[in-house]
Parts: sequence; C-alpha cells; structure tokens
Amino acid sequence: MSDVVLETRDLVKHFPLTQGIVFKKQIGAVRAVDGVNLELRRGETLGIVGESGCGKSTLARMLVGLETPTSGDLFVQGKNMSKVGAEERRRGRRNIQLVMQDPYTSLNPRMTVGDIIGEPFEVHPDVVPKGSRRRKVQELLELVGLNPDHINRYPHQFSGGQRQRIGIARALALNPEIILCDEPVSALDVSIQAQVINLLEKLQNELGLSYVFIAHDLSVVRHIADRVAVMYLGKIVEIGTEDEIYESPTHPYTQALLSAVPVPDPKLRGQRDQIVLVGDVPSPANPPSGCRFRTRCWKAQDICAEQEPLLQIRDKSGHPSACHFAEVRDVVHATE
Amino acid sequence: MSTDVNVKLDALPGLDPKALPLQVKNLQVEFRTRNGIAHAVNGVSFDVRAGETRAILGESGCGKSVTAQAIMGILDSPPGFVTGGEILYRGVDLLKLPESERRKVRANRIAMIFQDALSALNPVFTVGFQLGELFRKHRGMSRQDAKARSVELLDLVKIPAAKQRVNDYPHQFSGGMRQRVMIAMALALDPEVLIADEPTTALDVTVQAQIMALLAELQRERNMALVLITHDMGVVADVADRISVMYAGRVIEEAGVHEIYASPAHPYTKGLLESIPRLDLKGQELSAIKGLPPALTNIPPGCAFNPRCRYAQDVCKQDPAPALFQVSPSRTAACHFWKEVKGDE
Amino acid sequence: GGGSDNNDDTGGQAGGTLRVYASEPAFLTPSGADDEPSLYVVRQLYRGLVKYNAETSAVENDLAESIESDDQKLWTIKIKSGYTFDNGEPVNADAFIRSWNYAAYSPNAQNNGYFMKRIAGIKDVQSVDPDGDGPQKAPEPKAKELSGLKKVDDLTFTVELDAAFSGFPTTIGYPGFFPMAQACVDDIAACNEKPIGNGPYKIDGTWQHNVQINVVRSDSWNGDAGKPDRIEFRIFADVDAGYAAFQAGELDVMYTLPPARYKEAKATYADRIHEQPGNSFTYVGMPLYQDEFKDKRVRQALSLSIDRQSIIDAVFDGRFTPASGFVAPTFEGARNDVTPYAKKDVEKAKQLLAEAGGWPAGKKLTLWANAGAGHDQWLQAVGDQIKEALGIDYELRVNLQFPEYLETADQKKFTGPFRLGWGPDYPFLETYLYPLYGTDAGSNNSKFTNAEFDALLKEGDSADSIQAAIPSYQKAEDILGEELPVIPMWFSKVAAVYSENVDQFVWNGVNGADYAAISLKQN
Amino acid sequence: MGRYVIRRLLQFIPTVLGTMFLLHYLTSLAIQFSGNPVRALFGDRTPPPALLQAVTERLGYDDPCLGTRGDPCLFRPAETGSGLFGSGYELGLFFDRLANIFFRFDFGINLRQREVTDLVADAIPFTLKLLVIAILFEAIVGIAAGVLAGLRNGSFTDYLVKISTVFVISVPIFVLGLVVREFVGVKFGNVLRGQDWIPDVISAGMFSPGFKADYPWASLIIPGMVLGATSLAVTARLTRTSIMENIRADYVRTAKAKGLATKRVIGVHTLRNSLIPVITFLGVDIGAAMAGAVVTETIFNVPGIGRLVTMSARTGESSVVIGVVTMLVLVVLIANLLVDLLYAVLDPRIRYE
Amino acid sequence: MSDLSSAGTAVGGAPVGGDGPTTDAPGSGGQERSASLWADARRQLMRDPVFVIAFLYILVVGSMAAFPKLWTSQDPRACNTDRSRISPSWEHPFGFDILGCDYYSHAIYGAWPSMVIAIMATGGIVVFGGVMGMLAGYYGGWVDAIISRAMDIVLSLPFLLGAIVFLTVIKRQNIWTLTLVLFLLAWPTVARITRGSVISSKDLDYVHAAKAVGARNSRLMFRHILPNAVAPMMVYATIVLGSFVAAEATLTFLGVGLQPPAQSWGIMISVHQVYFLEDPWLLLFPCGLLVGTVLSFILMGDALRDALDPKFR
Ligand SMILES: Nc1ncnc2c1ncn2[C@@H]1O[C@H](COP(=O)(O)OP(=O)(O)OP(=O)(O)O)[C@@H](O)[C@H]1O
Ligand SMILES: Nc1ncnc2c1ncn2[C@@H]1O[C@H](COP(=O)(O)OP(=O)(O)OP(=O)(O)O)[C@@H](O)[C@H]1O
Ligand SMILES: [Mg+2]
Ligand SMILES: [Mg+2]
Repeated sequence: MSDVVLETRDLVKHFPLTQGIVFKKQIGAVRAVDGVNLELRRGETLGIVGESGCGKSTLARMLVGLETPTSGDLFVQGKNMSKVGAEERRRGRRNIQLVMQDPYTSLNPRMTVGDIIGEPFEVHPDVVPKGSRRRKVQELLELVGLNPDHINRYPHQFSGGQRQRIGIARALALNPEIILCDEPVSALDVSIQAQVINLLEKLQNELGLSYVFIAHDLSVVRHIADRVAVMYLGKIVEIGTEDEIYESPTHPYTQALLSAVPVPDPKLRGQRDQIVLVGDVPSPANPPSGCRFRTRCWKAQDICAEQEPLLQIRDKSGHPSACHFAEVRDVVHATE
Repeated sequence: MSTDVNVKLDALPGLDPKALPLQVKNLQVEFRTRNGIAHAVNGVSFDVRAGETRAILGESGCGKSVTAQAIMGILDSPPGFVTGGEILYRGVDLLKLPESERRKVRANRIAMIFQDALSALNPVFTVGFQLGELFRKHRGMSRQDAKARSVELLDLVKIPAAKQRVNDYPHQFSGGMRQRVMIAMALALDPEVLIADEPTTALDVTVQAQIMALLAELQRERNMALVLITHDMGVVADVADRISVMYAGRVIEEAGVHEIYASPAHPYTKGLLESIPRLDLKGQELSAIKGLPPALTNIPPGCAFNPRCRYAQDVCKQDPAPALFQVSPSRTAACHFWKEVKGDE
Repeated sequence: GGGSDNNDDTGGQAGGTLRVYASEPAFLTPSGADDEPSLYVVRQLYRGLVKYNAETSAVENDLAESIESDDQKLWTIKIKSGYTFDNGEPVNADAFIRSWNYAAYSPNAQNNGYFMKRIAGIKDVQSVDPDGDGPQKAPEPKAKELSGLKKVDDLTFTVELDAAFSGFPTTIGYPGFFPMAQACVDDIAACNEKPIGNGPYKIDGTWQHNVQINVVRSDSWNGDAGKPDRIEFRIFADVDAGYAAFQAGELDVMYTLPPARYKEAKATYADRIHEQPGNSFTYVGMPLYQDEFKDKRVRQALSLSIDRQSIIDAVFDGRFTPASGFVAPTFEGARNDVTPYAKKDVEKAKQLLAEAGGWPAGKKLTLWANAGAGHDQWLQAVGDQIKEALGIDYELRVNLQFPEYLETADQKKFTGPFRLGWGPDYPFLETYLYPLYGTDAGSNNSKFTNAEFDALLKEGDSADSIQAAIPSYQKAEDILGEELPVIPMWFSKVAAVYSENVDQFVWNGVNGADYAAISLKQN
Repeated sequence: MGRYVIRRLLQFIPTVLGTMFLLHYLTSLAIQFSGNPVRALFGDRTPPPALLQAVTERLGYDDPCLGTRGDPCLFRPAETGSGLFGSGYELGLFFDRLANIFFRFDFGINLRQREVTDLVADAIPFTLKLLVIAILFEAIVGIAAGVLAGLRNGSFTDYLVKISTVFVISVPIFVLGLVVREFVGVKFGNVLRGQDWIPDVISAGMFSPGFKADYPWASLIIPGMVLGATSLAVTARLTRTSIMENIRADYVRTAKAKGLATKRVIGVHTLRNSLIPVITFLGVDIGAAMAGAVVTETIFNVPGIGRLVTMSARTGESSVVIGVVTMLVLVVLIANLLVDLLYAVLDPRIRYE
Repeated sequence: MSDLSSAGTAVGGAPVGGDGPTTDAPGSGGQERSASLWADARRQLMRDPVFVIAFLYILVVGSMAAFPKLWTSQDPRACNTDRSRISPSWEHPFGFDILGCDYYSHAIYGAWPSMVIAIMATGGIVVFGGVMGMLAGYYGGWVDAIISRAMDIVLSLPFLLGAIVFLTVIKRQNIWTLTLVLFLLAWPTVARITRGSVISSKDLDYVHAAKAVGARNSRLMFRHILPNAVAPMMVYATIVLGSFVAAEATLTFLGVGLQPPAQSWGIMISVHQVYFLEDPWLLLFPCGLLVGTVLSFILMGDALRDALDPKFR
C-alpha cells in the first residue's frame, strides 16, 4: 500500500560487548533489537508493548535516527534511510519526531519554553522564516493547550503533564507525519495521564498524524492503538489489531502479559485466570536458543529449544504469532 | 517457619493484645523547608486488622509515603516533624514511646517494604549481611546462625539457589528479586503489621504479578495486617479489603473495596476511576480530572480538591475543610456533596 | 677522654659530644671538597702539611717538619714521621704526591684540581677537547702525574712551581692539599662515603646524607688531640631550620646565623655569641669592557654614591663590615681606607660624573645578580641610592641561575655592574688580588688589565718570604683603590652562637669554628 | 580484574614516557639556555677548561645537542654508518636516558657524583614516613570532623568545622609551617623540655622544631600534621557532603526501619558508603601531598624527596630531576591504580573488566 | 503571572552562564519568581551574608589591583634604607619594609600581580580545560584517549614539584610565566571535571531530544551540554582562584616565583617571613590580605556550590 509511511525490514541493533587491552575484540553483543519488521500506515497508531529491557526504546531510537541500525533497512515514506547521505538523513528526520518518556528530563532546564519549541526552527531554518518563529511557537503552544503567554517560562515552572505537552509541541514543530511516543505517559499521574492521551488523540484527528506508541501499560495502549505489537527480548512475538491481541492472543507471552495486568474491578477478583510466570527475563546478551520465551513458558517442549518460531499466522485467529504452539486463549474479560 | 516469637515479647507498657495491630488517628506531619512549611499529612486516620489488607490510594506527592514513614518513625527530621495525632500499635501510642523502645517495634512488630528496592538496599553490603543483621541485632544470633536464617528467608521468598545468592550484592539481582529480598527482610522478624509502600511500581506487570501473589500468600500464612500503599487502581482492586483515598495529605474517602469501585462518594475518587482507559469507552475522549494537585506549601482553603472539582460550590472554598461524612456504616467521605457524587452514577 | 697533655695552653677539658650545625657537604675527600660545609668536616678527618694559627692566622707546620725554598719556585718539604691513616697506611711523601696527582689529573674530575694550577706539569695532566664541544671525548692527557712533584725519600719530596710564588706555604693548608690513602684513591666513591682520614677524628659509621655525620676521636692520630670525644655534624638544608634547632637546644655550635635573626640572637645569647671580622668579600664588579664604565671617574662616582653602612644596617642587621679596601681586615697586610671612594659623598660623586661627561641620558643602569640567593634586596638598595645621588635610573637583572650567571661572567657579557663575592683560599693577601684582577687571571670578571699592577704582583710573588711580599702587594692594592675595577661593598662578620654546654669557644680566623679545640662543660 | 590491572599498567607507558620526555626536554632546554650546570660547582673560581670539561663529561652533560638551543635531543647525526633507516641520524640523548633507566636501571649521577638511585633510596624513607603521618592525620581528623559536621548540618559544630578548615586552606602552607615550627617546636617545645617528667620522645622528639634522626617517627609527627592540614580541610568537607547525601539515602532509611541503633545506622550503613569518595580523594591526594612535602621538608629540615627535587631543579641536575620525578610519577600512578582497585573493594557495584 | 514575558527577557541571558554574581541584586522584574538556575542562585547568594562579605572583600582587593592610585598616593618604589622597618604609624599605616619603602603602597601595588596571575591562570584553565574536557567527553574514542593521556601526564606530576621544575627551567619569572605554569599544571583538573559532566550529560534525554530534531554537534555541545558543565566549573574556578593566589606566594617562598623589585604579596611574605618574631606586622599585613582573598574566593565558591546544587534547595 502506498500509504505506508514507515517500514522496517529485519531491523537489528546489537550493542557490542568488547574485551581486550590494546586490540579490542568483540566477545559478544547485547541483542537489543534482533530483526524487527514493522509497518506503519498513514493516520494509524501502532502500539508496542513489552517488558522492560525488551528493546522498545532502542527500536524507537533507531526509527528516529538517534541510533544507527546494525543491519536491516528503515524506510521513511518509501525512502531507505540507510542508503541516503547524512545531510538528507538529517533533513529526513523532520518527518518523524519523538516524544520522550520522562517530561522532567527531556526538556533542557536552562532554556525557555520558547527556545525549546523553537529549536527545530533554528536547526532547520527553512521551515519557518525567522521573523515569524515566535508567532509559530505560540501557535504550537496553543495547539497543545498551553497558554501562549508562557513562552518565556522555564520548564520547571510547569507540571509534568504540561511539560509533556511542551515535548509534544516540540515534536510537532517541524510538521512531521509520524510521531514516535516512547512511553509518553508512564511518568505521569493517573489523573494527568488522561489529559495527555486526550491531547494525542485530538492532534491525530486534527493533523492526520501517524503514531508509534510505546508503553508498558496495556490498557493505555489498548485505548489508543489501532494495531499492537508485543515484543520480547528484541523480537516481536505477536502482532495484530488491538482486538486480535487483546481478545484472542495466541502467544503464551502475550497471554501471560495480559493476564498479569491488574484490572481495576474488584468484582473480577479471583475470577480471572492469572498466569504467574516463573523466573526473570533472560539477558539479551545471551538469549535462549530457539524460542526466546521458552525458559519461562509453560508450554515449552524440545522443539522450542531447537527451532526458532517465525512470526507468522498459524492459527485461525488470523494474526501473526511467533509460537510453535500458538493457540487462542481468552485471558481478558471485559470490564463490563 | 517457626520463629522464636517469645524472644520479642518484652512487654511494652500498656500493650493490649486484643487491640488492633495498627491504628492511626488524625496524624499530622509537616516539613519545614526553606520555601515554607509543607503540610504533607493533615489528619490521616485509618486502622487495619490482623489478616486484613488496607490500601492507601492517591496520586504522587499526596503524602502516602510520609504517612508510612511517620508510622515507622523514620521521617527525615529535620525537616519533617509529626505535629499531632496518634499511632497506636495494639493500644500503645508509638509517638509517646522513647526512641529506644520504639526501635524495638520496628521490624519486630511493624515492618516496611520500600518502593525502590535497588536504592533501599545498601549497595555495599551483601544481601546476606543485610538480612542477617536483623537476627544478629534483634535476636542476638551468631553470624552463622544469622546466615542460615537468611538463606531460609531467601528460600521463603522463592529466590533460586538461595545458598549461593546470599553472598551476592543487591546490584547482582534483578528488579523482581530485589523486591523479594526486601520482602524477606520485612518478614524476617515475623511482624504483625507490614507496610508495603508501592512495592511493585518499579516493576513490570508480569513481575508485579509474581510479587503480589507472593505477598498475598505470605500474608495469608501469617495472618499479617497489610497496609498497601499504591496509586495503581488495578492492584488495589485485586488485593485490598478496605481503601483509604488520600488527596493533598488528607484521607478524603474511606470504604470497602467493592463500595468504592461501585459508587465512589468523593469526586476525586470518581475522577480517578473515570480516567482509567476502559474498553467500552474506546475511541472516546477519556474523562480527565482537569487542573493539577495543589502544592503542599500552599493548600487552597476549604476542600483541597475544590479548584478541580466539577461539583464545587462556594461552601467548598471556605474553611474548614469538609469533615468525613458517614456515607454508610462502613464508609466515610469528605465531601459536602457526597450524595450528589454518589447518586450521579 | 684521652686528651694528650701537650695542648693545655688553651685550657678546657676534653670529652663529651659536640653537636654542630652543618650543611650537606659536597665531598668528603680532600681532592673533591672545595665548599665550606665539606671543608668543615674534612678538616676534622684529615690534616695537612701546615695549619693556621687560630688568632693570628699565621702559618704553622702541622705534618710538615719543614718547608723551604731558595727561589720560591722549587720547594722542599719534609714530613714528620709517625703519622698514619686510619687504615694504617703511613702518611709519607707518597701520600701527598698521590693525593695531589689524583686531584690534578683531569679525567678524575676532581674539583680541587683547580688548586694544583701552580705546580709544574699541570698542562700535561689536563686535556681539553680539541673541537670544543664536539662529539669526541677529550683525549687522554699526555701525562698521568705532575712533573713538578718529586719524591726524595719516604718523608721528603720536592714541589716545583711554574713560577715563583712566595705564598706557597700558606696555600698548602687548604684541604685540597691534604693527603689521601692509597685505599682511598683506589675506591674514591667508597672513601667519600666512609673517609679514610689521617686527622684527629675518624668517621663513625658512614656519611648519613642530609642527616648527619658523626666523627669520633681517632687513635691513629698523634698530634694535638681534639677536645670533644665526638663531634656530630647535624645537617640542615636551611639556616633558619638550623637556628630553630639551636634554639630548641639541639645544637652546641652554630657557626653562622640567619641574617634576620642576628639582632635577636645578639640579645638572647649575649654571652654566648662569638663575633669577629670575617674574610669573605662582596663587591660590585664593573664591566670595564662596556663603554660607559671605561672612565674610572664613572666608577668612582658610582662608588661614592653608596652608603654601605646604611644598607648593611637595613638589610643585614649590621652583619657586615663596610669595605674600604680589597683585602679582608683579618689578613696580615690588610689596611683600612685603601680607596677614598668608599664613603658616601654625593657632591663629589656628581662632580666626578660630570667630569667624566655624565651618564648617557635616558640609559638605565642595569644591576646584575644571580637569582634565588637574596642578593636582589641589597642590590635594589644600591640602585635606589645611585638613583637618588646621581639621578641614574636603574633596573635589576636578577633572574639568571648561578650557572648561567657565571657563564655570563666568564664570557664578559654583563651590561652593567654585577655582584660577585670572593672567599680566600689561603691566608695570604695575594688570594684577593691576582685571581680577581690579574690580567690573565681566571676570575677577572671585570677584564681589568694594568701592567703596573701585574708587575707589582710578580714582585711580591718572588719575594723572599711572605712578610717581604706584603709591601708589593699593598702597592698593587693601592692601584685598585684608584682604578676601582670593582666597587668594594663589605666584608663578612663572623657571628657564631654556642650553647651553654660549651665551655670554651675557639674560632680560627681562616678555618672558622675550630671544633677540635672547643671544650665542653663536664658534669 | 587482572586484565584491568594490566590494561592500566599498559596505559602507564605513554604517561610515563610523556612525563619523562617533558622533563627531559625541559631540563635540556635549561642547559641549552642557561648553560652548563657544572660551571656553578666552581662558583667564583673560574675552573681550568680541562677540568670543567672532565667533570661535565663525567656527569653526562657533554652531549652536543645540549649546546643547540631548542633541540629536543631526540636524534643526533650518526657517527658511523648511515644511522637509523639510512637517515643519517641515530637515536639521541633522550633514548640513551631511556635505555639507561629501563634497561640498566641507571638513573645517572648528580653533580656530587652520587648515584641518583642512592639519593632516592636515602630520601624516600623520610618522605614516606611524612606521607603516612600526613595521610593518617588527614584521614582520621578530617573524617571525624566531616562526620560531625555532616550529621549536624547547620549547627555550630558544622560552622566551626567549616570555618576552621577553610581557614587552614587559605593560609599558605609555608606560613603555617613557619609559625608551627617557631611556636610549637621551639617555644612550646622548650617549655616541655624544661619539665623533667615529660618523656624525651614527647619533649625532644615530637615537639622538636624539625626532623631529628634520633626520633625518626616522633619528630615527623608535627611536620606530617602540617602537611596534612591543607588536605584535611578537603577531606572534612568531602566527608561532610558525602554524609549529608547518604544520610538521606533510601538504604539508610531501610536501616532505620530495621530497628537498628543510630550508632549502627551511621557507623555501618552511612559511613561505609560515604567514605568511598573520601578514600578516592585520599589516594589521589598522595600526589598533592608529595608536592606539599617540598615546603614542609624545607621548613622542618626533612631530608626527603621534595627537597631533593627542589635542590636539583635549582642546580639544573637534569638526571636527578628526570630520575626522581619519573619515580614519583610512577608512585602517583600506582597509588591511583590502587585507589581504583580499593574503590572496587569498597563499592561492589564497580567491576573492572 | 501575566508579566512573565517581560521577566523572561531579564533572565534570558542567564542560563548560558557568563554572568556570574553581579552587583545588582534580583532582576529588573521585581517580585516575580524568575526562572533560571542562575537567577535563582543569584537571588540566594545575595541573601547569604557570607557570600556578600566575601564578595565585597574581593571587590576591594580587585579595585586595589586595578586602580592602586585610588588607595594610595605613595610610590612603592621610593625607598630609603634609613627608614628600614619602621613600625606602622598614622601616615604609613603598614610601616616600612626592610629597604625602607612604604609598606602600605607596596601592599596595594602588590595586589595586581597576585590577582592578575590568579585570574588569568584561572581564565586560561577554564577555557582551555573546558574545551579539552568537552572534546574528550563528547567525542570519546581516540580524541578522548589522546586528551586523557595528556591529562594523565600533567596530573601525575605533583603540582609544586612540576612548578618548580618548569620555573627553574624557564627562569624568566614574571607574571606571564607564572601564569603559564599554573595554567599548564592545572588545566587537566578542569578538563577532567568538564569531561565528567559532559559524559554524564551527553546522554541526557533533552540532548537526545535536540538530536532528534536534527541539531548538529556544535549545537548539542554548546547549547545543551556545556551549560551543565559550567556550574561545577565555576565552583571549582573560584576555589582554584584562591589557591592560585596562595600558590604565587608559595612559589616566591620557594625562590621560583616573582622576584623583587617586582611587587606582590608573595614577595612581601617571603621576604619578611624571617622577621615575623621581631616585626610581626611585616608578615601579618600581607598574610592577612592574602588569607582574606583566598578565604573569600573559597567561601564564594562554597556558597555558589550550595546555590547551584539543586539537592540543597
Ligand atoms: N547503548 C547501549 N549499550 C549497550 N546496551 C544497551 C544500550 N542501550 C540499550 N542497551 C540494552 O539493550 C536492551 C534493550 O534496551 P531498551 O532501552 O531498548 O529497552 P526498553 O524496552 O526500552 O526497556 P524499558 O521499558 O526499561 O525502557 C537492554 O538490555 C539494554 O540493556
Ligand atoms: N524530606 C522531605 N523534605 C521536604 N518535603 C518532603 C520530604 N519528604 C516528602 N516531602 C513532601 O511531602 C509530600 C508527600 O510526599 P510523599 O513521599 O508522602 O508522597 P507519596 O504520596 O508517597 O508520592 P509518590 O507516589 O510519588 O511516592 C511531597 O509533596 C513532598 O514534597
Ligand atoms: Mg525504554
Ligand atoms: Mg511515595
């Protein structure tokens, strides 16, 4: 389809582990992202969930170009970013912007809000002529629901939710088509979180943005995402529409993850079939052979150690899943 | 696990074994800082029975941790001072005890689990040392015995290969295991009350599930009173018996878990519940609570929630703050309009 | 104590340990020791042919039986018998010839080779690299031994000089002429650490560098025995630290004082301070090779504008004697007021300068001194006074370290008056004259040449005796007084303090504190 | 760990070579510009050229490159053959010196013709004693003061510690040394020496105005304290900040929650963590203390390394300066390495690979 | 609240760091809670009596150095040995030194070299060390390796020993060479501090955020990373400034510092230290000035550290 705005093919990021004195030799690698295929369509929100350390942020950083992939290709609006020159890549970044997790650390405390949001214009002087930059910044502030008069304030004079709006305004400054949100609400209080999510949805409707939305809070992802990818140890283990993933998960990890999410309804207590996993996430430097989830999986058999399950449609559920024994299991009951 | 219970019962004066294990009455705590006095806790009352789980729910900065620290007597002082109220352990007011007596209550009778296990464990001592210290200092055990007990404890909280790991340092454990070590440490002296201050906030959902399951199991086994501090409505729904909702240093609603979720009687509680994304509301705007929590140095007069409240009227803006209204025999709410809030459903 | 009975003329009892202030010596061998700290120790460990009278500085035979010459060129020296080194080797003619040859032979690189310069054959035992500073090493000298030294018999030898020199007997009291044992010459490094001496004291243990050197009475010595049983040279890097130790009662004798503490010491130790005129000479040299200083009236004018006493009082607390001559007052033949230009007289100075044509307008007088030795203080005062008297502004060049400073002197590159000092090597007034002002003398830094002066020195050198030489030398000094190749500033003043343990303190006009003769109170 | 040590040791090579070259070049420049240091040996007496040359040769200052101003003395025209790689040059003085030092352990001789190794061997025990005393003093007193101040932040003790330590820093060490020597060593010492009942170690040893060979440790106590005084302030302040930071740490709160006595909470759970930066500083401070020893040694007449280097720098004895400073640099580097390793012992979070 | 836009301009230049504490207290806006770290710090500093006193003292000393004529009409070079070491009197408040020069005017004129050396050397190390540390920290790899080795070389040289060796070799001991030596031996510490803070701040979220909008290296370095290093550098600079003032005196004492007839506090102290029992005022006056200056700088650095450290807020 032509309206695929972002695509990755076997995207890999390995952080080398080195050893040696004079001549460093590589003795291994942290396989932070290990072959990820994704596509994002115009106007769509793709949710990515997974446990801490599974490579979500690394993937996000590669997508916005903060990290160069070890291998694999990244296409932004059909352009292969690994093939173009540095300058074009830098300009290409305009189209894909990032909203970071922590609104407290992602704004330079020594710059005014105006400087922060206006920085993209200085970096890309052709976007907005010099004279009207301030005006533009104020428009952005207004767009994200902040008082345009606050342009000369410093970040610490704002609350977390307001700061996150500043971060969003900065991301919007270059009129990108894609916005990558790396856990944009995890650091916020429940009561504020809703404000930011509402804003993101509003902007998407108004500006036709596409989102990649990373989060570990499954209910937030469910609320905002159209499609969801579940990551485990650098790989996508299951991907599908929001309904497919939440209603008919087929990968045991997805099932465990969903069942572990506490449901804010005491009536369901004891009725849910909770899957409590044993053990911890293995180290990405030394992932298990075959299926990476097999060390914690209750279904694991010999084949899981020998053969790596591919991400493919295996089951009547109709969405890809990387498990030899994929089968639907209903773990989430409707709240109502 | 057969703890030598007898050792710890050197009687406290006025101890009433039949009284509640923990009762907090009108607790007040303030921080005297350079920028003024922060009223972190302004009259918090709750109690907890043996075997019961009391959840304290509230947003960041509303005074949950401070309450817990005040109960333990480990506030940073200065700048923190308990300025009023009572903390009763089986009828004994801990605030009136001399420090040497009070020290014996800590860990022995009331223990605590901290939010961030990595920073709560001393990075330069082995886990075994930190666990064994409890036995050595409170039970006078030898190093070997203390170590043996530490291994038992690690086993209890399901840390594999406990014998070897007892000599590891905290940073060598994963997040979930550290939190289990914290739990082991809290349970070491078989306390009657366990205060868990956001024990799973820093953890992944799957690990959170492990930890909560473990806690529930241990609580059941020992018939402990558990005070669970959290802001996660889901966790509360899963494990709590009774809930106290805090806002700006005050308990604004107190009720059984089912009552609260079914029909909140305070607009803040209601707002919280509504702002959780729900399946049936997918695609719709979330109902967010507008505005921000107040700064504790500058709490608005009247009901602290009034600037954000959709029910607020003039009376809410005037001192005194609304008292706790008895909504039903087993629940209270601090809102002048609790009836409207509740009936609004 | 085993003091012998032939030295009871001074009184005082023998025995006890004498703790004295010292600096780290450079060498403890006669051929190497040429600095004051070294000499103080070497004089106790070794003895030479002659010694100097404590009071009169007159030369007396020590190990020598007789020293005679007819022509002041060929000297015959007879040695007393019965003296040995600490290791049992005899002190005989060989011991002296060996020692002097060793010092003179340039590949041995001994500092005191300098003192053998008058002995015939010196050129043949020293060799210079032909291409100056080239990559080649200097060739082997032509001879290994001085041709002027001849052994006559075991206890007699002759010394032939390059030229007649009546003062020769006085020179050989310098420790550079003391004898060395064969064992010492064979392993000079070891001998330096644990000297094999022939004097009244021998080393106890080894030289503890920078800490102390202990010497005890030597059994092999059969001359006048030293008074103390033991002398401990406590080594200090800094005279202030030494004085602090003295104040704390850790020293018995301190042969010098920090200038700034002089007044205080004089008050505190009024009855335990020894003062007498000293013999080191400080002068301001005139670069006669520079045009401005060619006219003697300029030099006289400069000299006349300086108030020496005032500078001495201000900067040195009166610790010097203003100089009006070129020979230390302690020396036989020294006179006061040799030059009439050593008293401040601004009028006359102005007049002389005017007569000489004045000072080039706007030109600054550059005053030179070496860095880090505190000379800048008084030189600044000199400059101030000249400026006040003659209106000549001055600048100081006081940043050259000593090696470079000396090289500048050697190469005659000073652009203005320069400070230097001179200490006598032997108590004979010639030591103040020829080396500094002789036309081809090594330390003639002013580049002074005066035929009459040279002739008068020659005359003195070949006089029959030391006494007979004096009038010629005095006449030579008079020439200096008029010509002023250097402006004499002052002579040192001895100020030594001693502790309450000291019974009798003895100061030798040439050697300084005479530790062997100092007696301690016995209790 | 072993690997880490080896890597660090290998990193020493460029550092030591760099330092040596720096010193070599500097001292060569000194000779090139200010002349042959041997000349000064003879003072006012102008030595016969043959003698001067002989001594110069003996001391190794005869390399022709020392006559060319600015020449780094790395290469010299080959005497025979075509030199290095046919360039007509061969390795020069610098490499001779390196070869002497590293292959023959020959650091050369000083103007007084003593082996530099002997000089150092003589001097180093004194400096080490001084350093030990200084570091101990600054560690014990500094940490104690810092803990007191840190625990009572804002109190009178805190201010007292702050003011007194800052005051000590700002007085130049030589003034401090002189005053201490005069009033403690001489004046007060003399009073003590007047009392019979005070043992000699105290009156004559400890309170002496300078180093005394009879009391090699006692007489260095006061100089050591003077030397330690400047860093004492930094130690105290570092401890104070560190304590103040750690006392608020979560794990200290945990320790309190465990019902431990305050003594144990502070002494075990706070101090150990707080001392990590302090120990690091103390280790690094060895270098600084060595430098400070120059002044202290001069004032208290301690025949140590600092004085040796100062004297040799003054007299332009390049071999001594290069030899001794190179050894010092090695000592400093090794001390730093040890501190890093100690750091890993104190703080198990640090792992060296 | 609404007048914040005007307040913004008042503090706008502050974050870059150039303006240390200046005399005019809170910004022009009046009572508004103005924003930047520096403005906050300035407000806090101006309320700290220790800082204010130290600062005034430095002002006094600074004016002595810059405008000696304001303080004395005497010529310090007009000396007469007849007046040597005359005690202080009303007309000559510090008396006369050993050469009979007016000691008070000597002290005034002596402030210049002491301050100039300290300020120039500090400025030098801050700029050079800052740039080196920045490059090493930001680029890492071989740039870091080379700069770090150079730092090691200098740092492993004990400071005073290094200075003695350098100065005896250079042997032109004037303001410039002393500055040079202090600079050469001290820059690595600044570089190390800067490198540390650059390394710790180059991975900060907001730096990544700026990178994500396409900012170039120079922008990242100077706009985002450097300001983080400025605060620790400033604090260190004030302290090191004090120690340089003392170092000038110590080097003079060791005979490798400034030499008379130059005038400096170091010379005053080292020339007259020997008289401190007889005429203590000869030592006390210059020492007092020196200690006051060093103390003031250190206390200012201290106050600055507290003011800039968010932990102490
Ligand atoms: N620069 C790096 N060098 C080495 N390893 C890295 C680097 N950055 C990330 N990693 C490793 O890569 C893995 C994936 O990290 P990443 O930050 O992408 O996880 P994440 O899914 O975002 O986790 P979280 O939910 O905690 O943010 C982790 O094991 C991490 O330790
Ligand atoms: N040591 C302290 N000094 C000053 N104020 C403090 C201190 N500790 C806590 N406070 C204040 O007390 C208030 C309550 O803090 P508390 O830690 O109890 O919040 P909390 O409800 O536990 O929040 P969270 O969910 O973030 O843990 C906060 O506003 C905080 O500013
Ligand atoms: Mg992440
Ligand atoms: Mg909390």
